[in-house]
Amino acid sequence: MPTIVVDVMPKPEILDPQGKAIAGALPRLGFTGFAAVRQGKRFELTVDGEVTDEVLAHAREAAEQLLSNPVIEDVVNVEVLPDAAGHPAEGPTA
Amino acid sequence: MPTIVVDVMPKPEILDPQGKAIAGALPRLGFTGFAAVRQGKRFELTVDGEVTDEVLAHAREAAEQLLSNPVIEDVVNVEVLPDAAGHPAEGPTA
Amino acid sequence: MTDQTSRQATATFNIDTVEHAAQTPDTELPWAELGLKQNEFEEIVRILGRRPTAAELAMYSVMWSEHCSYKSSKVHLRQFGEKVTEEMKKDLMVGIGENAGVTDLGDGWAVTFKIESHNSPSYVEPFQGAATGIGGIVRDIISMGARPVAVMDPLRFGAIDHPDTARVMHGAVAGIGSYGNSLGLPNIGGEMVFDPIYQGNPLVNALAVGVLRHEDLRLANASGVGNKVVLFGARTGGDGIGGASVLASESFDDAKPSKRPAVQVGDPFAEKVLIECCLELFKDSLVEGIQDLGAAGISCATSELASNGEGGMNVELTSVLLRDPTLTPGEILMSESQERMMAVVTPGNVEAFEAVMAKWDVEYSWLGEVTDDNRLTITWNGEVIVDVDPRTVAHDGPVYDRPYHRPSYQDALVADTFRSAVDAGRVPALPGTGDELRAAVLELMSSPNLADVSWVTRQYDHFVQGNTAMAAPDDAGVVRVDEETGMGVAVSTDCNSRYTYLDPYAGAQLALAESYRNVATAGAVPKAVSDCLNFGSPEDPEVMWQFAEAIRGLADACQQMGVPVTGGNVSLYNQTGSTPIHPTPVVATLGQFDDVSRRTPSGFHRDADGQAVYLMGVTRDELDGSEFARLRDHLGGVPPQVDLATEKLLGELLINASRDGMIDAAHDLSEGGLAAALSEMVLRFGVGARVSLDEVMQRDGVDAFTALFSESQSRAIVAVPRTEEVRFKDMTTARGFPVARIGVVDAASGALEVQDQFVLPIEELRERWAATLPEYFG
Amino acid sequence: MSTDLPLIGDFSTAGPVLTGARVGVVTFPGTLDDRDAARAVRLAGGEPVALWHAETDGGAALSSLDAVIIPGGFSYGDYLRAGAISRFAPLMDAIIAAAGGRDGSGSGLPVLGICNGFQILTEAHLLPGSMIKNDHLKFICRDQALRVENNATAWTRDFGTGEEITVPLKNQDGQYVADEHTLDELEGEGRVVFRYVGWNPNGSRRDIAGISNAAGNVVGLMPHPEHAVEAGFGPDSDHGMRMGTDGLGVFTSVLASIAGETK
Ligand SMILES: Nc1ncnc2c1ncn2[C@@H]1O[C@H](COP(=O)(O)OP(=O)(O)O)[C@@H](O)[C@H]1O
Ligand SMILES: [Mg+2]
Repeated sequence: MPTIVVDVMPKPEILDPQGKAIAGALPRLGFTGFAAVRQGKRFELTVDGEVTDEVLAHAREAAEQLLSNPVIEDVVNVEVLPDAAGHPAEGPTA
Repeated sequence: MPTIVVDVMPKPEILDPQGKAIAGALPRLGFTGFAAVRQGKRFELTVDGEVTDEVLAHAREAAEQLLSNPVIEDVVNVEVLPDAAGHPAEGPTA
Repeated sequence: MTDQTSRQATATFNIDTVEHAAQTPDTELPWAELGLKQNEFEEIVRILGRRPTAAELAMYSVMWSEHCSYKSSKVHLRQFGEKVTEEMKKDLMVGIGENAGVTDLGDGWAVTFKIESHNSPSYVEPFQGAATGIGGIVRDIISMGARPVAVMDPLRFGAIDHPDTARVMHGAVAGIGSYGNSLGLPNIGGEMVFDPIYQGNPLVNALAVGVLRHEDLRLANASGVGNKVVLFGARTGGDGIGGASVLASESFDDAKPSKRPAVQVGDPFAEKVLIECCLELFKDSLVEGIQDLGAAGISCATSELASNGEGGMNVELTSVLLRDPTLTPGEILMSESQERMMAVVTPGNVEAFEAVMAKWDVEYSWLGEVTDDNRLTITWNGEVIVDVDPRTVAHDGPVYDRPYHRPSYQDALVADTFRSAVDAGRVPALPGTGDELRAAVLELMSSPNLADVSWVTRQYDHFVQGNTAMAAPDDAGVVRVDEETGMGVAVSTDCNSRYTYLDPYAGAQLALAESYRNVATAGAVPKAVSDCLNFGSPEDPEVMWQFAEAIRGLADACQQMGVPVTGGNVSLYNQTGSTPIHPTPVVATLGQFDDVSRRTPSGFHRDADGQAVYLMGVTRDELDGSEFARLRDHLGGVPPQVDLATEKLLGELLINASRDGMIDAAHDLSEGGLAAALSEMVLRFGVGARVSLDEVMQRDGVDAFTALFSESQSRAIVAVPRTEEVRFKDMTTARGFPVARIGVVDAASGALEVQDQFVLPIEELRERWAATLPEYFG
Repeated sequence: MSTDLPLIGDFSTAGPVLTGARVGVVTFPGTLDDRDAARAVRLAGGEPVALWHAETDGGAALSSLDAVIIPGGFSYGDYLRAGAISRFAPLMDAIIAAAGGRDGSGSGLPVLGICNGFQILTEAHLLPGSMIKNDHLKFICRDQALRVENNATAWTRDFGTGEEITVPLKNQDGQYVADEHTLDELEGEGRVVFRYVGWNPNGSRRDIAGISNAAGNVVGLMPHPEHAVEAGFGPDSDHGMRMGTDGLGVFTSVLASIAGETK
């Protein structure tokens, strides 16, 4: 089944404590060269059928209304996952 | 500054309580047509300088070692974010 | 981590220096947009003898705001300092005016506690708003030199079935839990009220308690010329500045300003680290003065530290570590970024201070030093952008004695008593038969304000630190302070805003009475009070009347009860359109135990099987403003009678009974009266009781309905072991306090039985009681 | 004073050290229950010793200790994943080595991970499986009934196998997951040490509350025995409000194990 990916990131001006903690840990593990880290969310929506424009529009709406909190987050990406890259969900969920 | 994106998803065989809750909420909000939802993480690493192969390799390593837990998660994607799409961190973090 | 004093940013600004301001007196300044009134702006010009610089304007505007200056409330709040006796001051180590009051507990121990509001941020973004509310109050506690040991969260939301209530409820509870749990602070209590009046103005109040050794007490003052001023913790971002760059005069040369955050995001981990790192600083005596950064950020911290000290202060603002390099100097001064502290350190301690920062991996930067010129001078790359007398910023703000008058609707409201509404048929006939009373008890206990709140409290850690001797659902939160002796404290927060609406003077006194009673019922001796005054707009004379009356009532009551107000917070403008919330003066009373193992549980335990159940106090026909009246959508009349002398006596009896082992359970009567109290006592451990109302009905001249649902004050139920009954009766008789033996604890019955009326199996009661919150919130 | 853990109501105020056993208690930034764990050690008769996560000579620090506890809390805020950042602390390498390595076959220093400590041990792969968010997605704090499934570990020998105990549980990411093969292996080898009874509070596979390594010296559990060691401050019990002390057995067990070994 096709998958739509929705990417949500904390707004740039908002503090991201998680990203900050990771950025602090990286150099301790020897990973230098990264100036900052931000942690967001990636959602994979399994589509029941074909990905029509309507379905994609639906996903965009869901991204704005449910998957992100517009006060502190931005939806940075909504796209159909190329088939091969599919990382299918475990199974249908009610 | 260039940004490397790392995407991490729960392994398909691992139950994803957050994805499940979202999948349950979608139809209640009128979003039908999605068979399942999985929630993963998206990291944006701001690179201090150019993205050389070495830096990318470093990011991949960090993704495997720190940003994901192989018991429950897969790193599904590590890539350089095209410049325009940049969603940069607000400022330097020590 | 190294000291990073060099500014990371490359952005440059048109810096409005003091010199420039003096030369350009006619520059237009956006004082109105910053919330200043014309007279206030003129006062600033008068104080400075010139127009303020942009940075000065930023400082005065935030520090002279209602929130920071208490300009509308000051004239009334004074009563808390004036209506005090010598006795009340005896254990008061630090009173109103510092970050939080400090009360002596003896043996070198002291306790500090304070309650604050985070109402409007919690409506906009409930999770982060409530979370940062906890963060803010905890920093006040740390800045006194104390280790925070507990938090509480009095909450008020809109109607339980309103579509927006779940959003606020889920977010606020999760936010409080997330932040408090991550800090390792047991949540030992709070309040949960649903009322449509709070629909657009939920109240999220937060209380924190801290303990300290006397020698660790720290105050917010900058003293010692040449001592260094340091800012540590999180970096400064654009938080709390508002959507736009309000300081038009500070325009950018090169870059567009980045957006300013609409809400603040808390970082509880950063704050936990701050707590430990501050405690280490205190232990090693590495700071002279310390101040948390909350409202008004660096403006507040620098001006308060400087004006409380004996000299002045000089600060280089480019030294501030930034999260957002586009911030202008004025914005840096106004930023309310969380998890920051400012301290004053002697030059000799600089190295040791830095070592503590390094150990905890906390960022810091040295901003300047204490001077002897009585001025607060702030420079930007060496150029003076602020040169003020710090007192004029921090303490000598505007003061308004706003007009007030009794609301036009008040007479009609008071005349509309519950009984008159029943008589007129506006409220359906009251329950009379046993079956009707039984149904009414179930209805009461499943109503949103009396239903089981474990949906909320299960999301809070109440075990961490290992000192929690009592928490929800008991009458007060109790934490041990001294592990050697068992000495500890109890705290309860209360307010019935329906009472306060009917009569703000009496209502505020009843709020104190209830929290005092809760603490005493737990067995602790009440010692100190903190209050959070949540009201509508002070510019509405009717609200101002409520405010003035409530403070007068509370101050009078504190004096009569002998407990000083040690600190608190005022939250005004809580209204939707022109509709203010009910006046909600939340009162927190703190009491002390010699040994917390003496605390009295609020329910019947199996061990209490067969013990006698006594009702202490007198029941009158007092249903106005009651929970039962709420069930019938009625609000009018006058609140229950206030009798503080009786209240105090009841407290003494409960404390003595607990200390001398005369009682094994005690629960105060408040919302929902005897019906609610008995129900809660059997629900607590699932152990039943058999009671009869006869003696109370005869003695007090009330019917069974009134006996069960009246909310007369100064009452409590206790369980007395048979062997202690004589002593208990002797004690109450000697003090002339009316008690009635209403029944016995009956573990085998598994029910609450009110003889001649009904039998209510505990499981049936529990099912209804526990179902309400999950039904609405999942 | 045996430790320099901070301040106020200090657990380390002298108590009778009955056994002479020294038990290290690790503090990471964001650790919350370190003072509680130390108090539990002291009440059980041992001597708690504070261990700082950044300790660079962990080997030396551990060499004078008889056991180690990694307590609960939100180390590094539980940001990223619970325990994910902490497991890279310098001290963790030393603990893994002292515990007998990751394969868990050779016996070594007794190590107990409680809650966040358990999460750290799984992140460090000293114990199999992992923890994900509670199935109901909320933080939960409650008195939790557990069954001791195996009393042959270093941390459970004072219990009977099959004994039911009640200790507080409090977590956000407490759902234990592992693949079926691993779960079968754990069951088969008796390495399921504690199981939830009555109600599974977080959706853990097979009601698992705690597990051990193969040798039984390393144990991780989600609930908090250190919060049930002192009458008056624990879970409610038959003996009254907050009177439960069932957790003490975990700490007396390890002291007994240590005494047994040195005999
Ligand atoms: N309602 C009140 N009752 C008593 N004291 C109050 C009240 N409101 C504010 N205060 C006191 O006024 C002082 C300043 O309050 P506030 O600005 O909230 O402190 P902070 O800056 O530490 O947050 C504090 O000492 C506070 O306790
Ligand atoms: Mg303060």
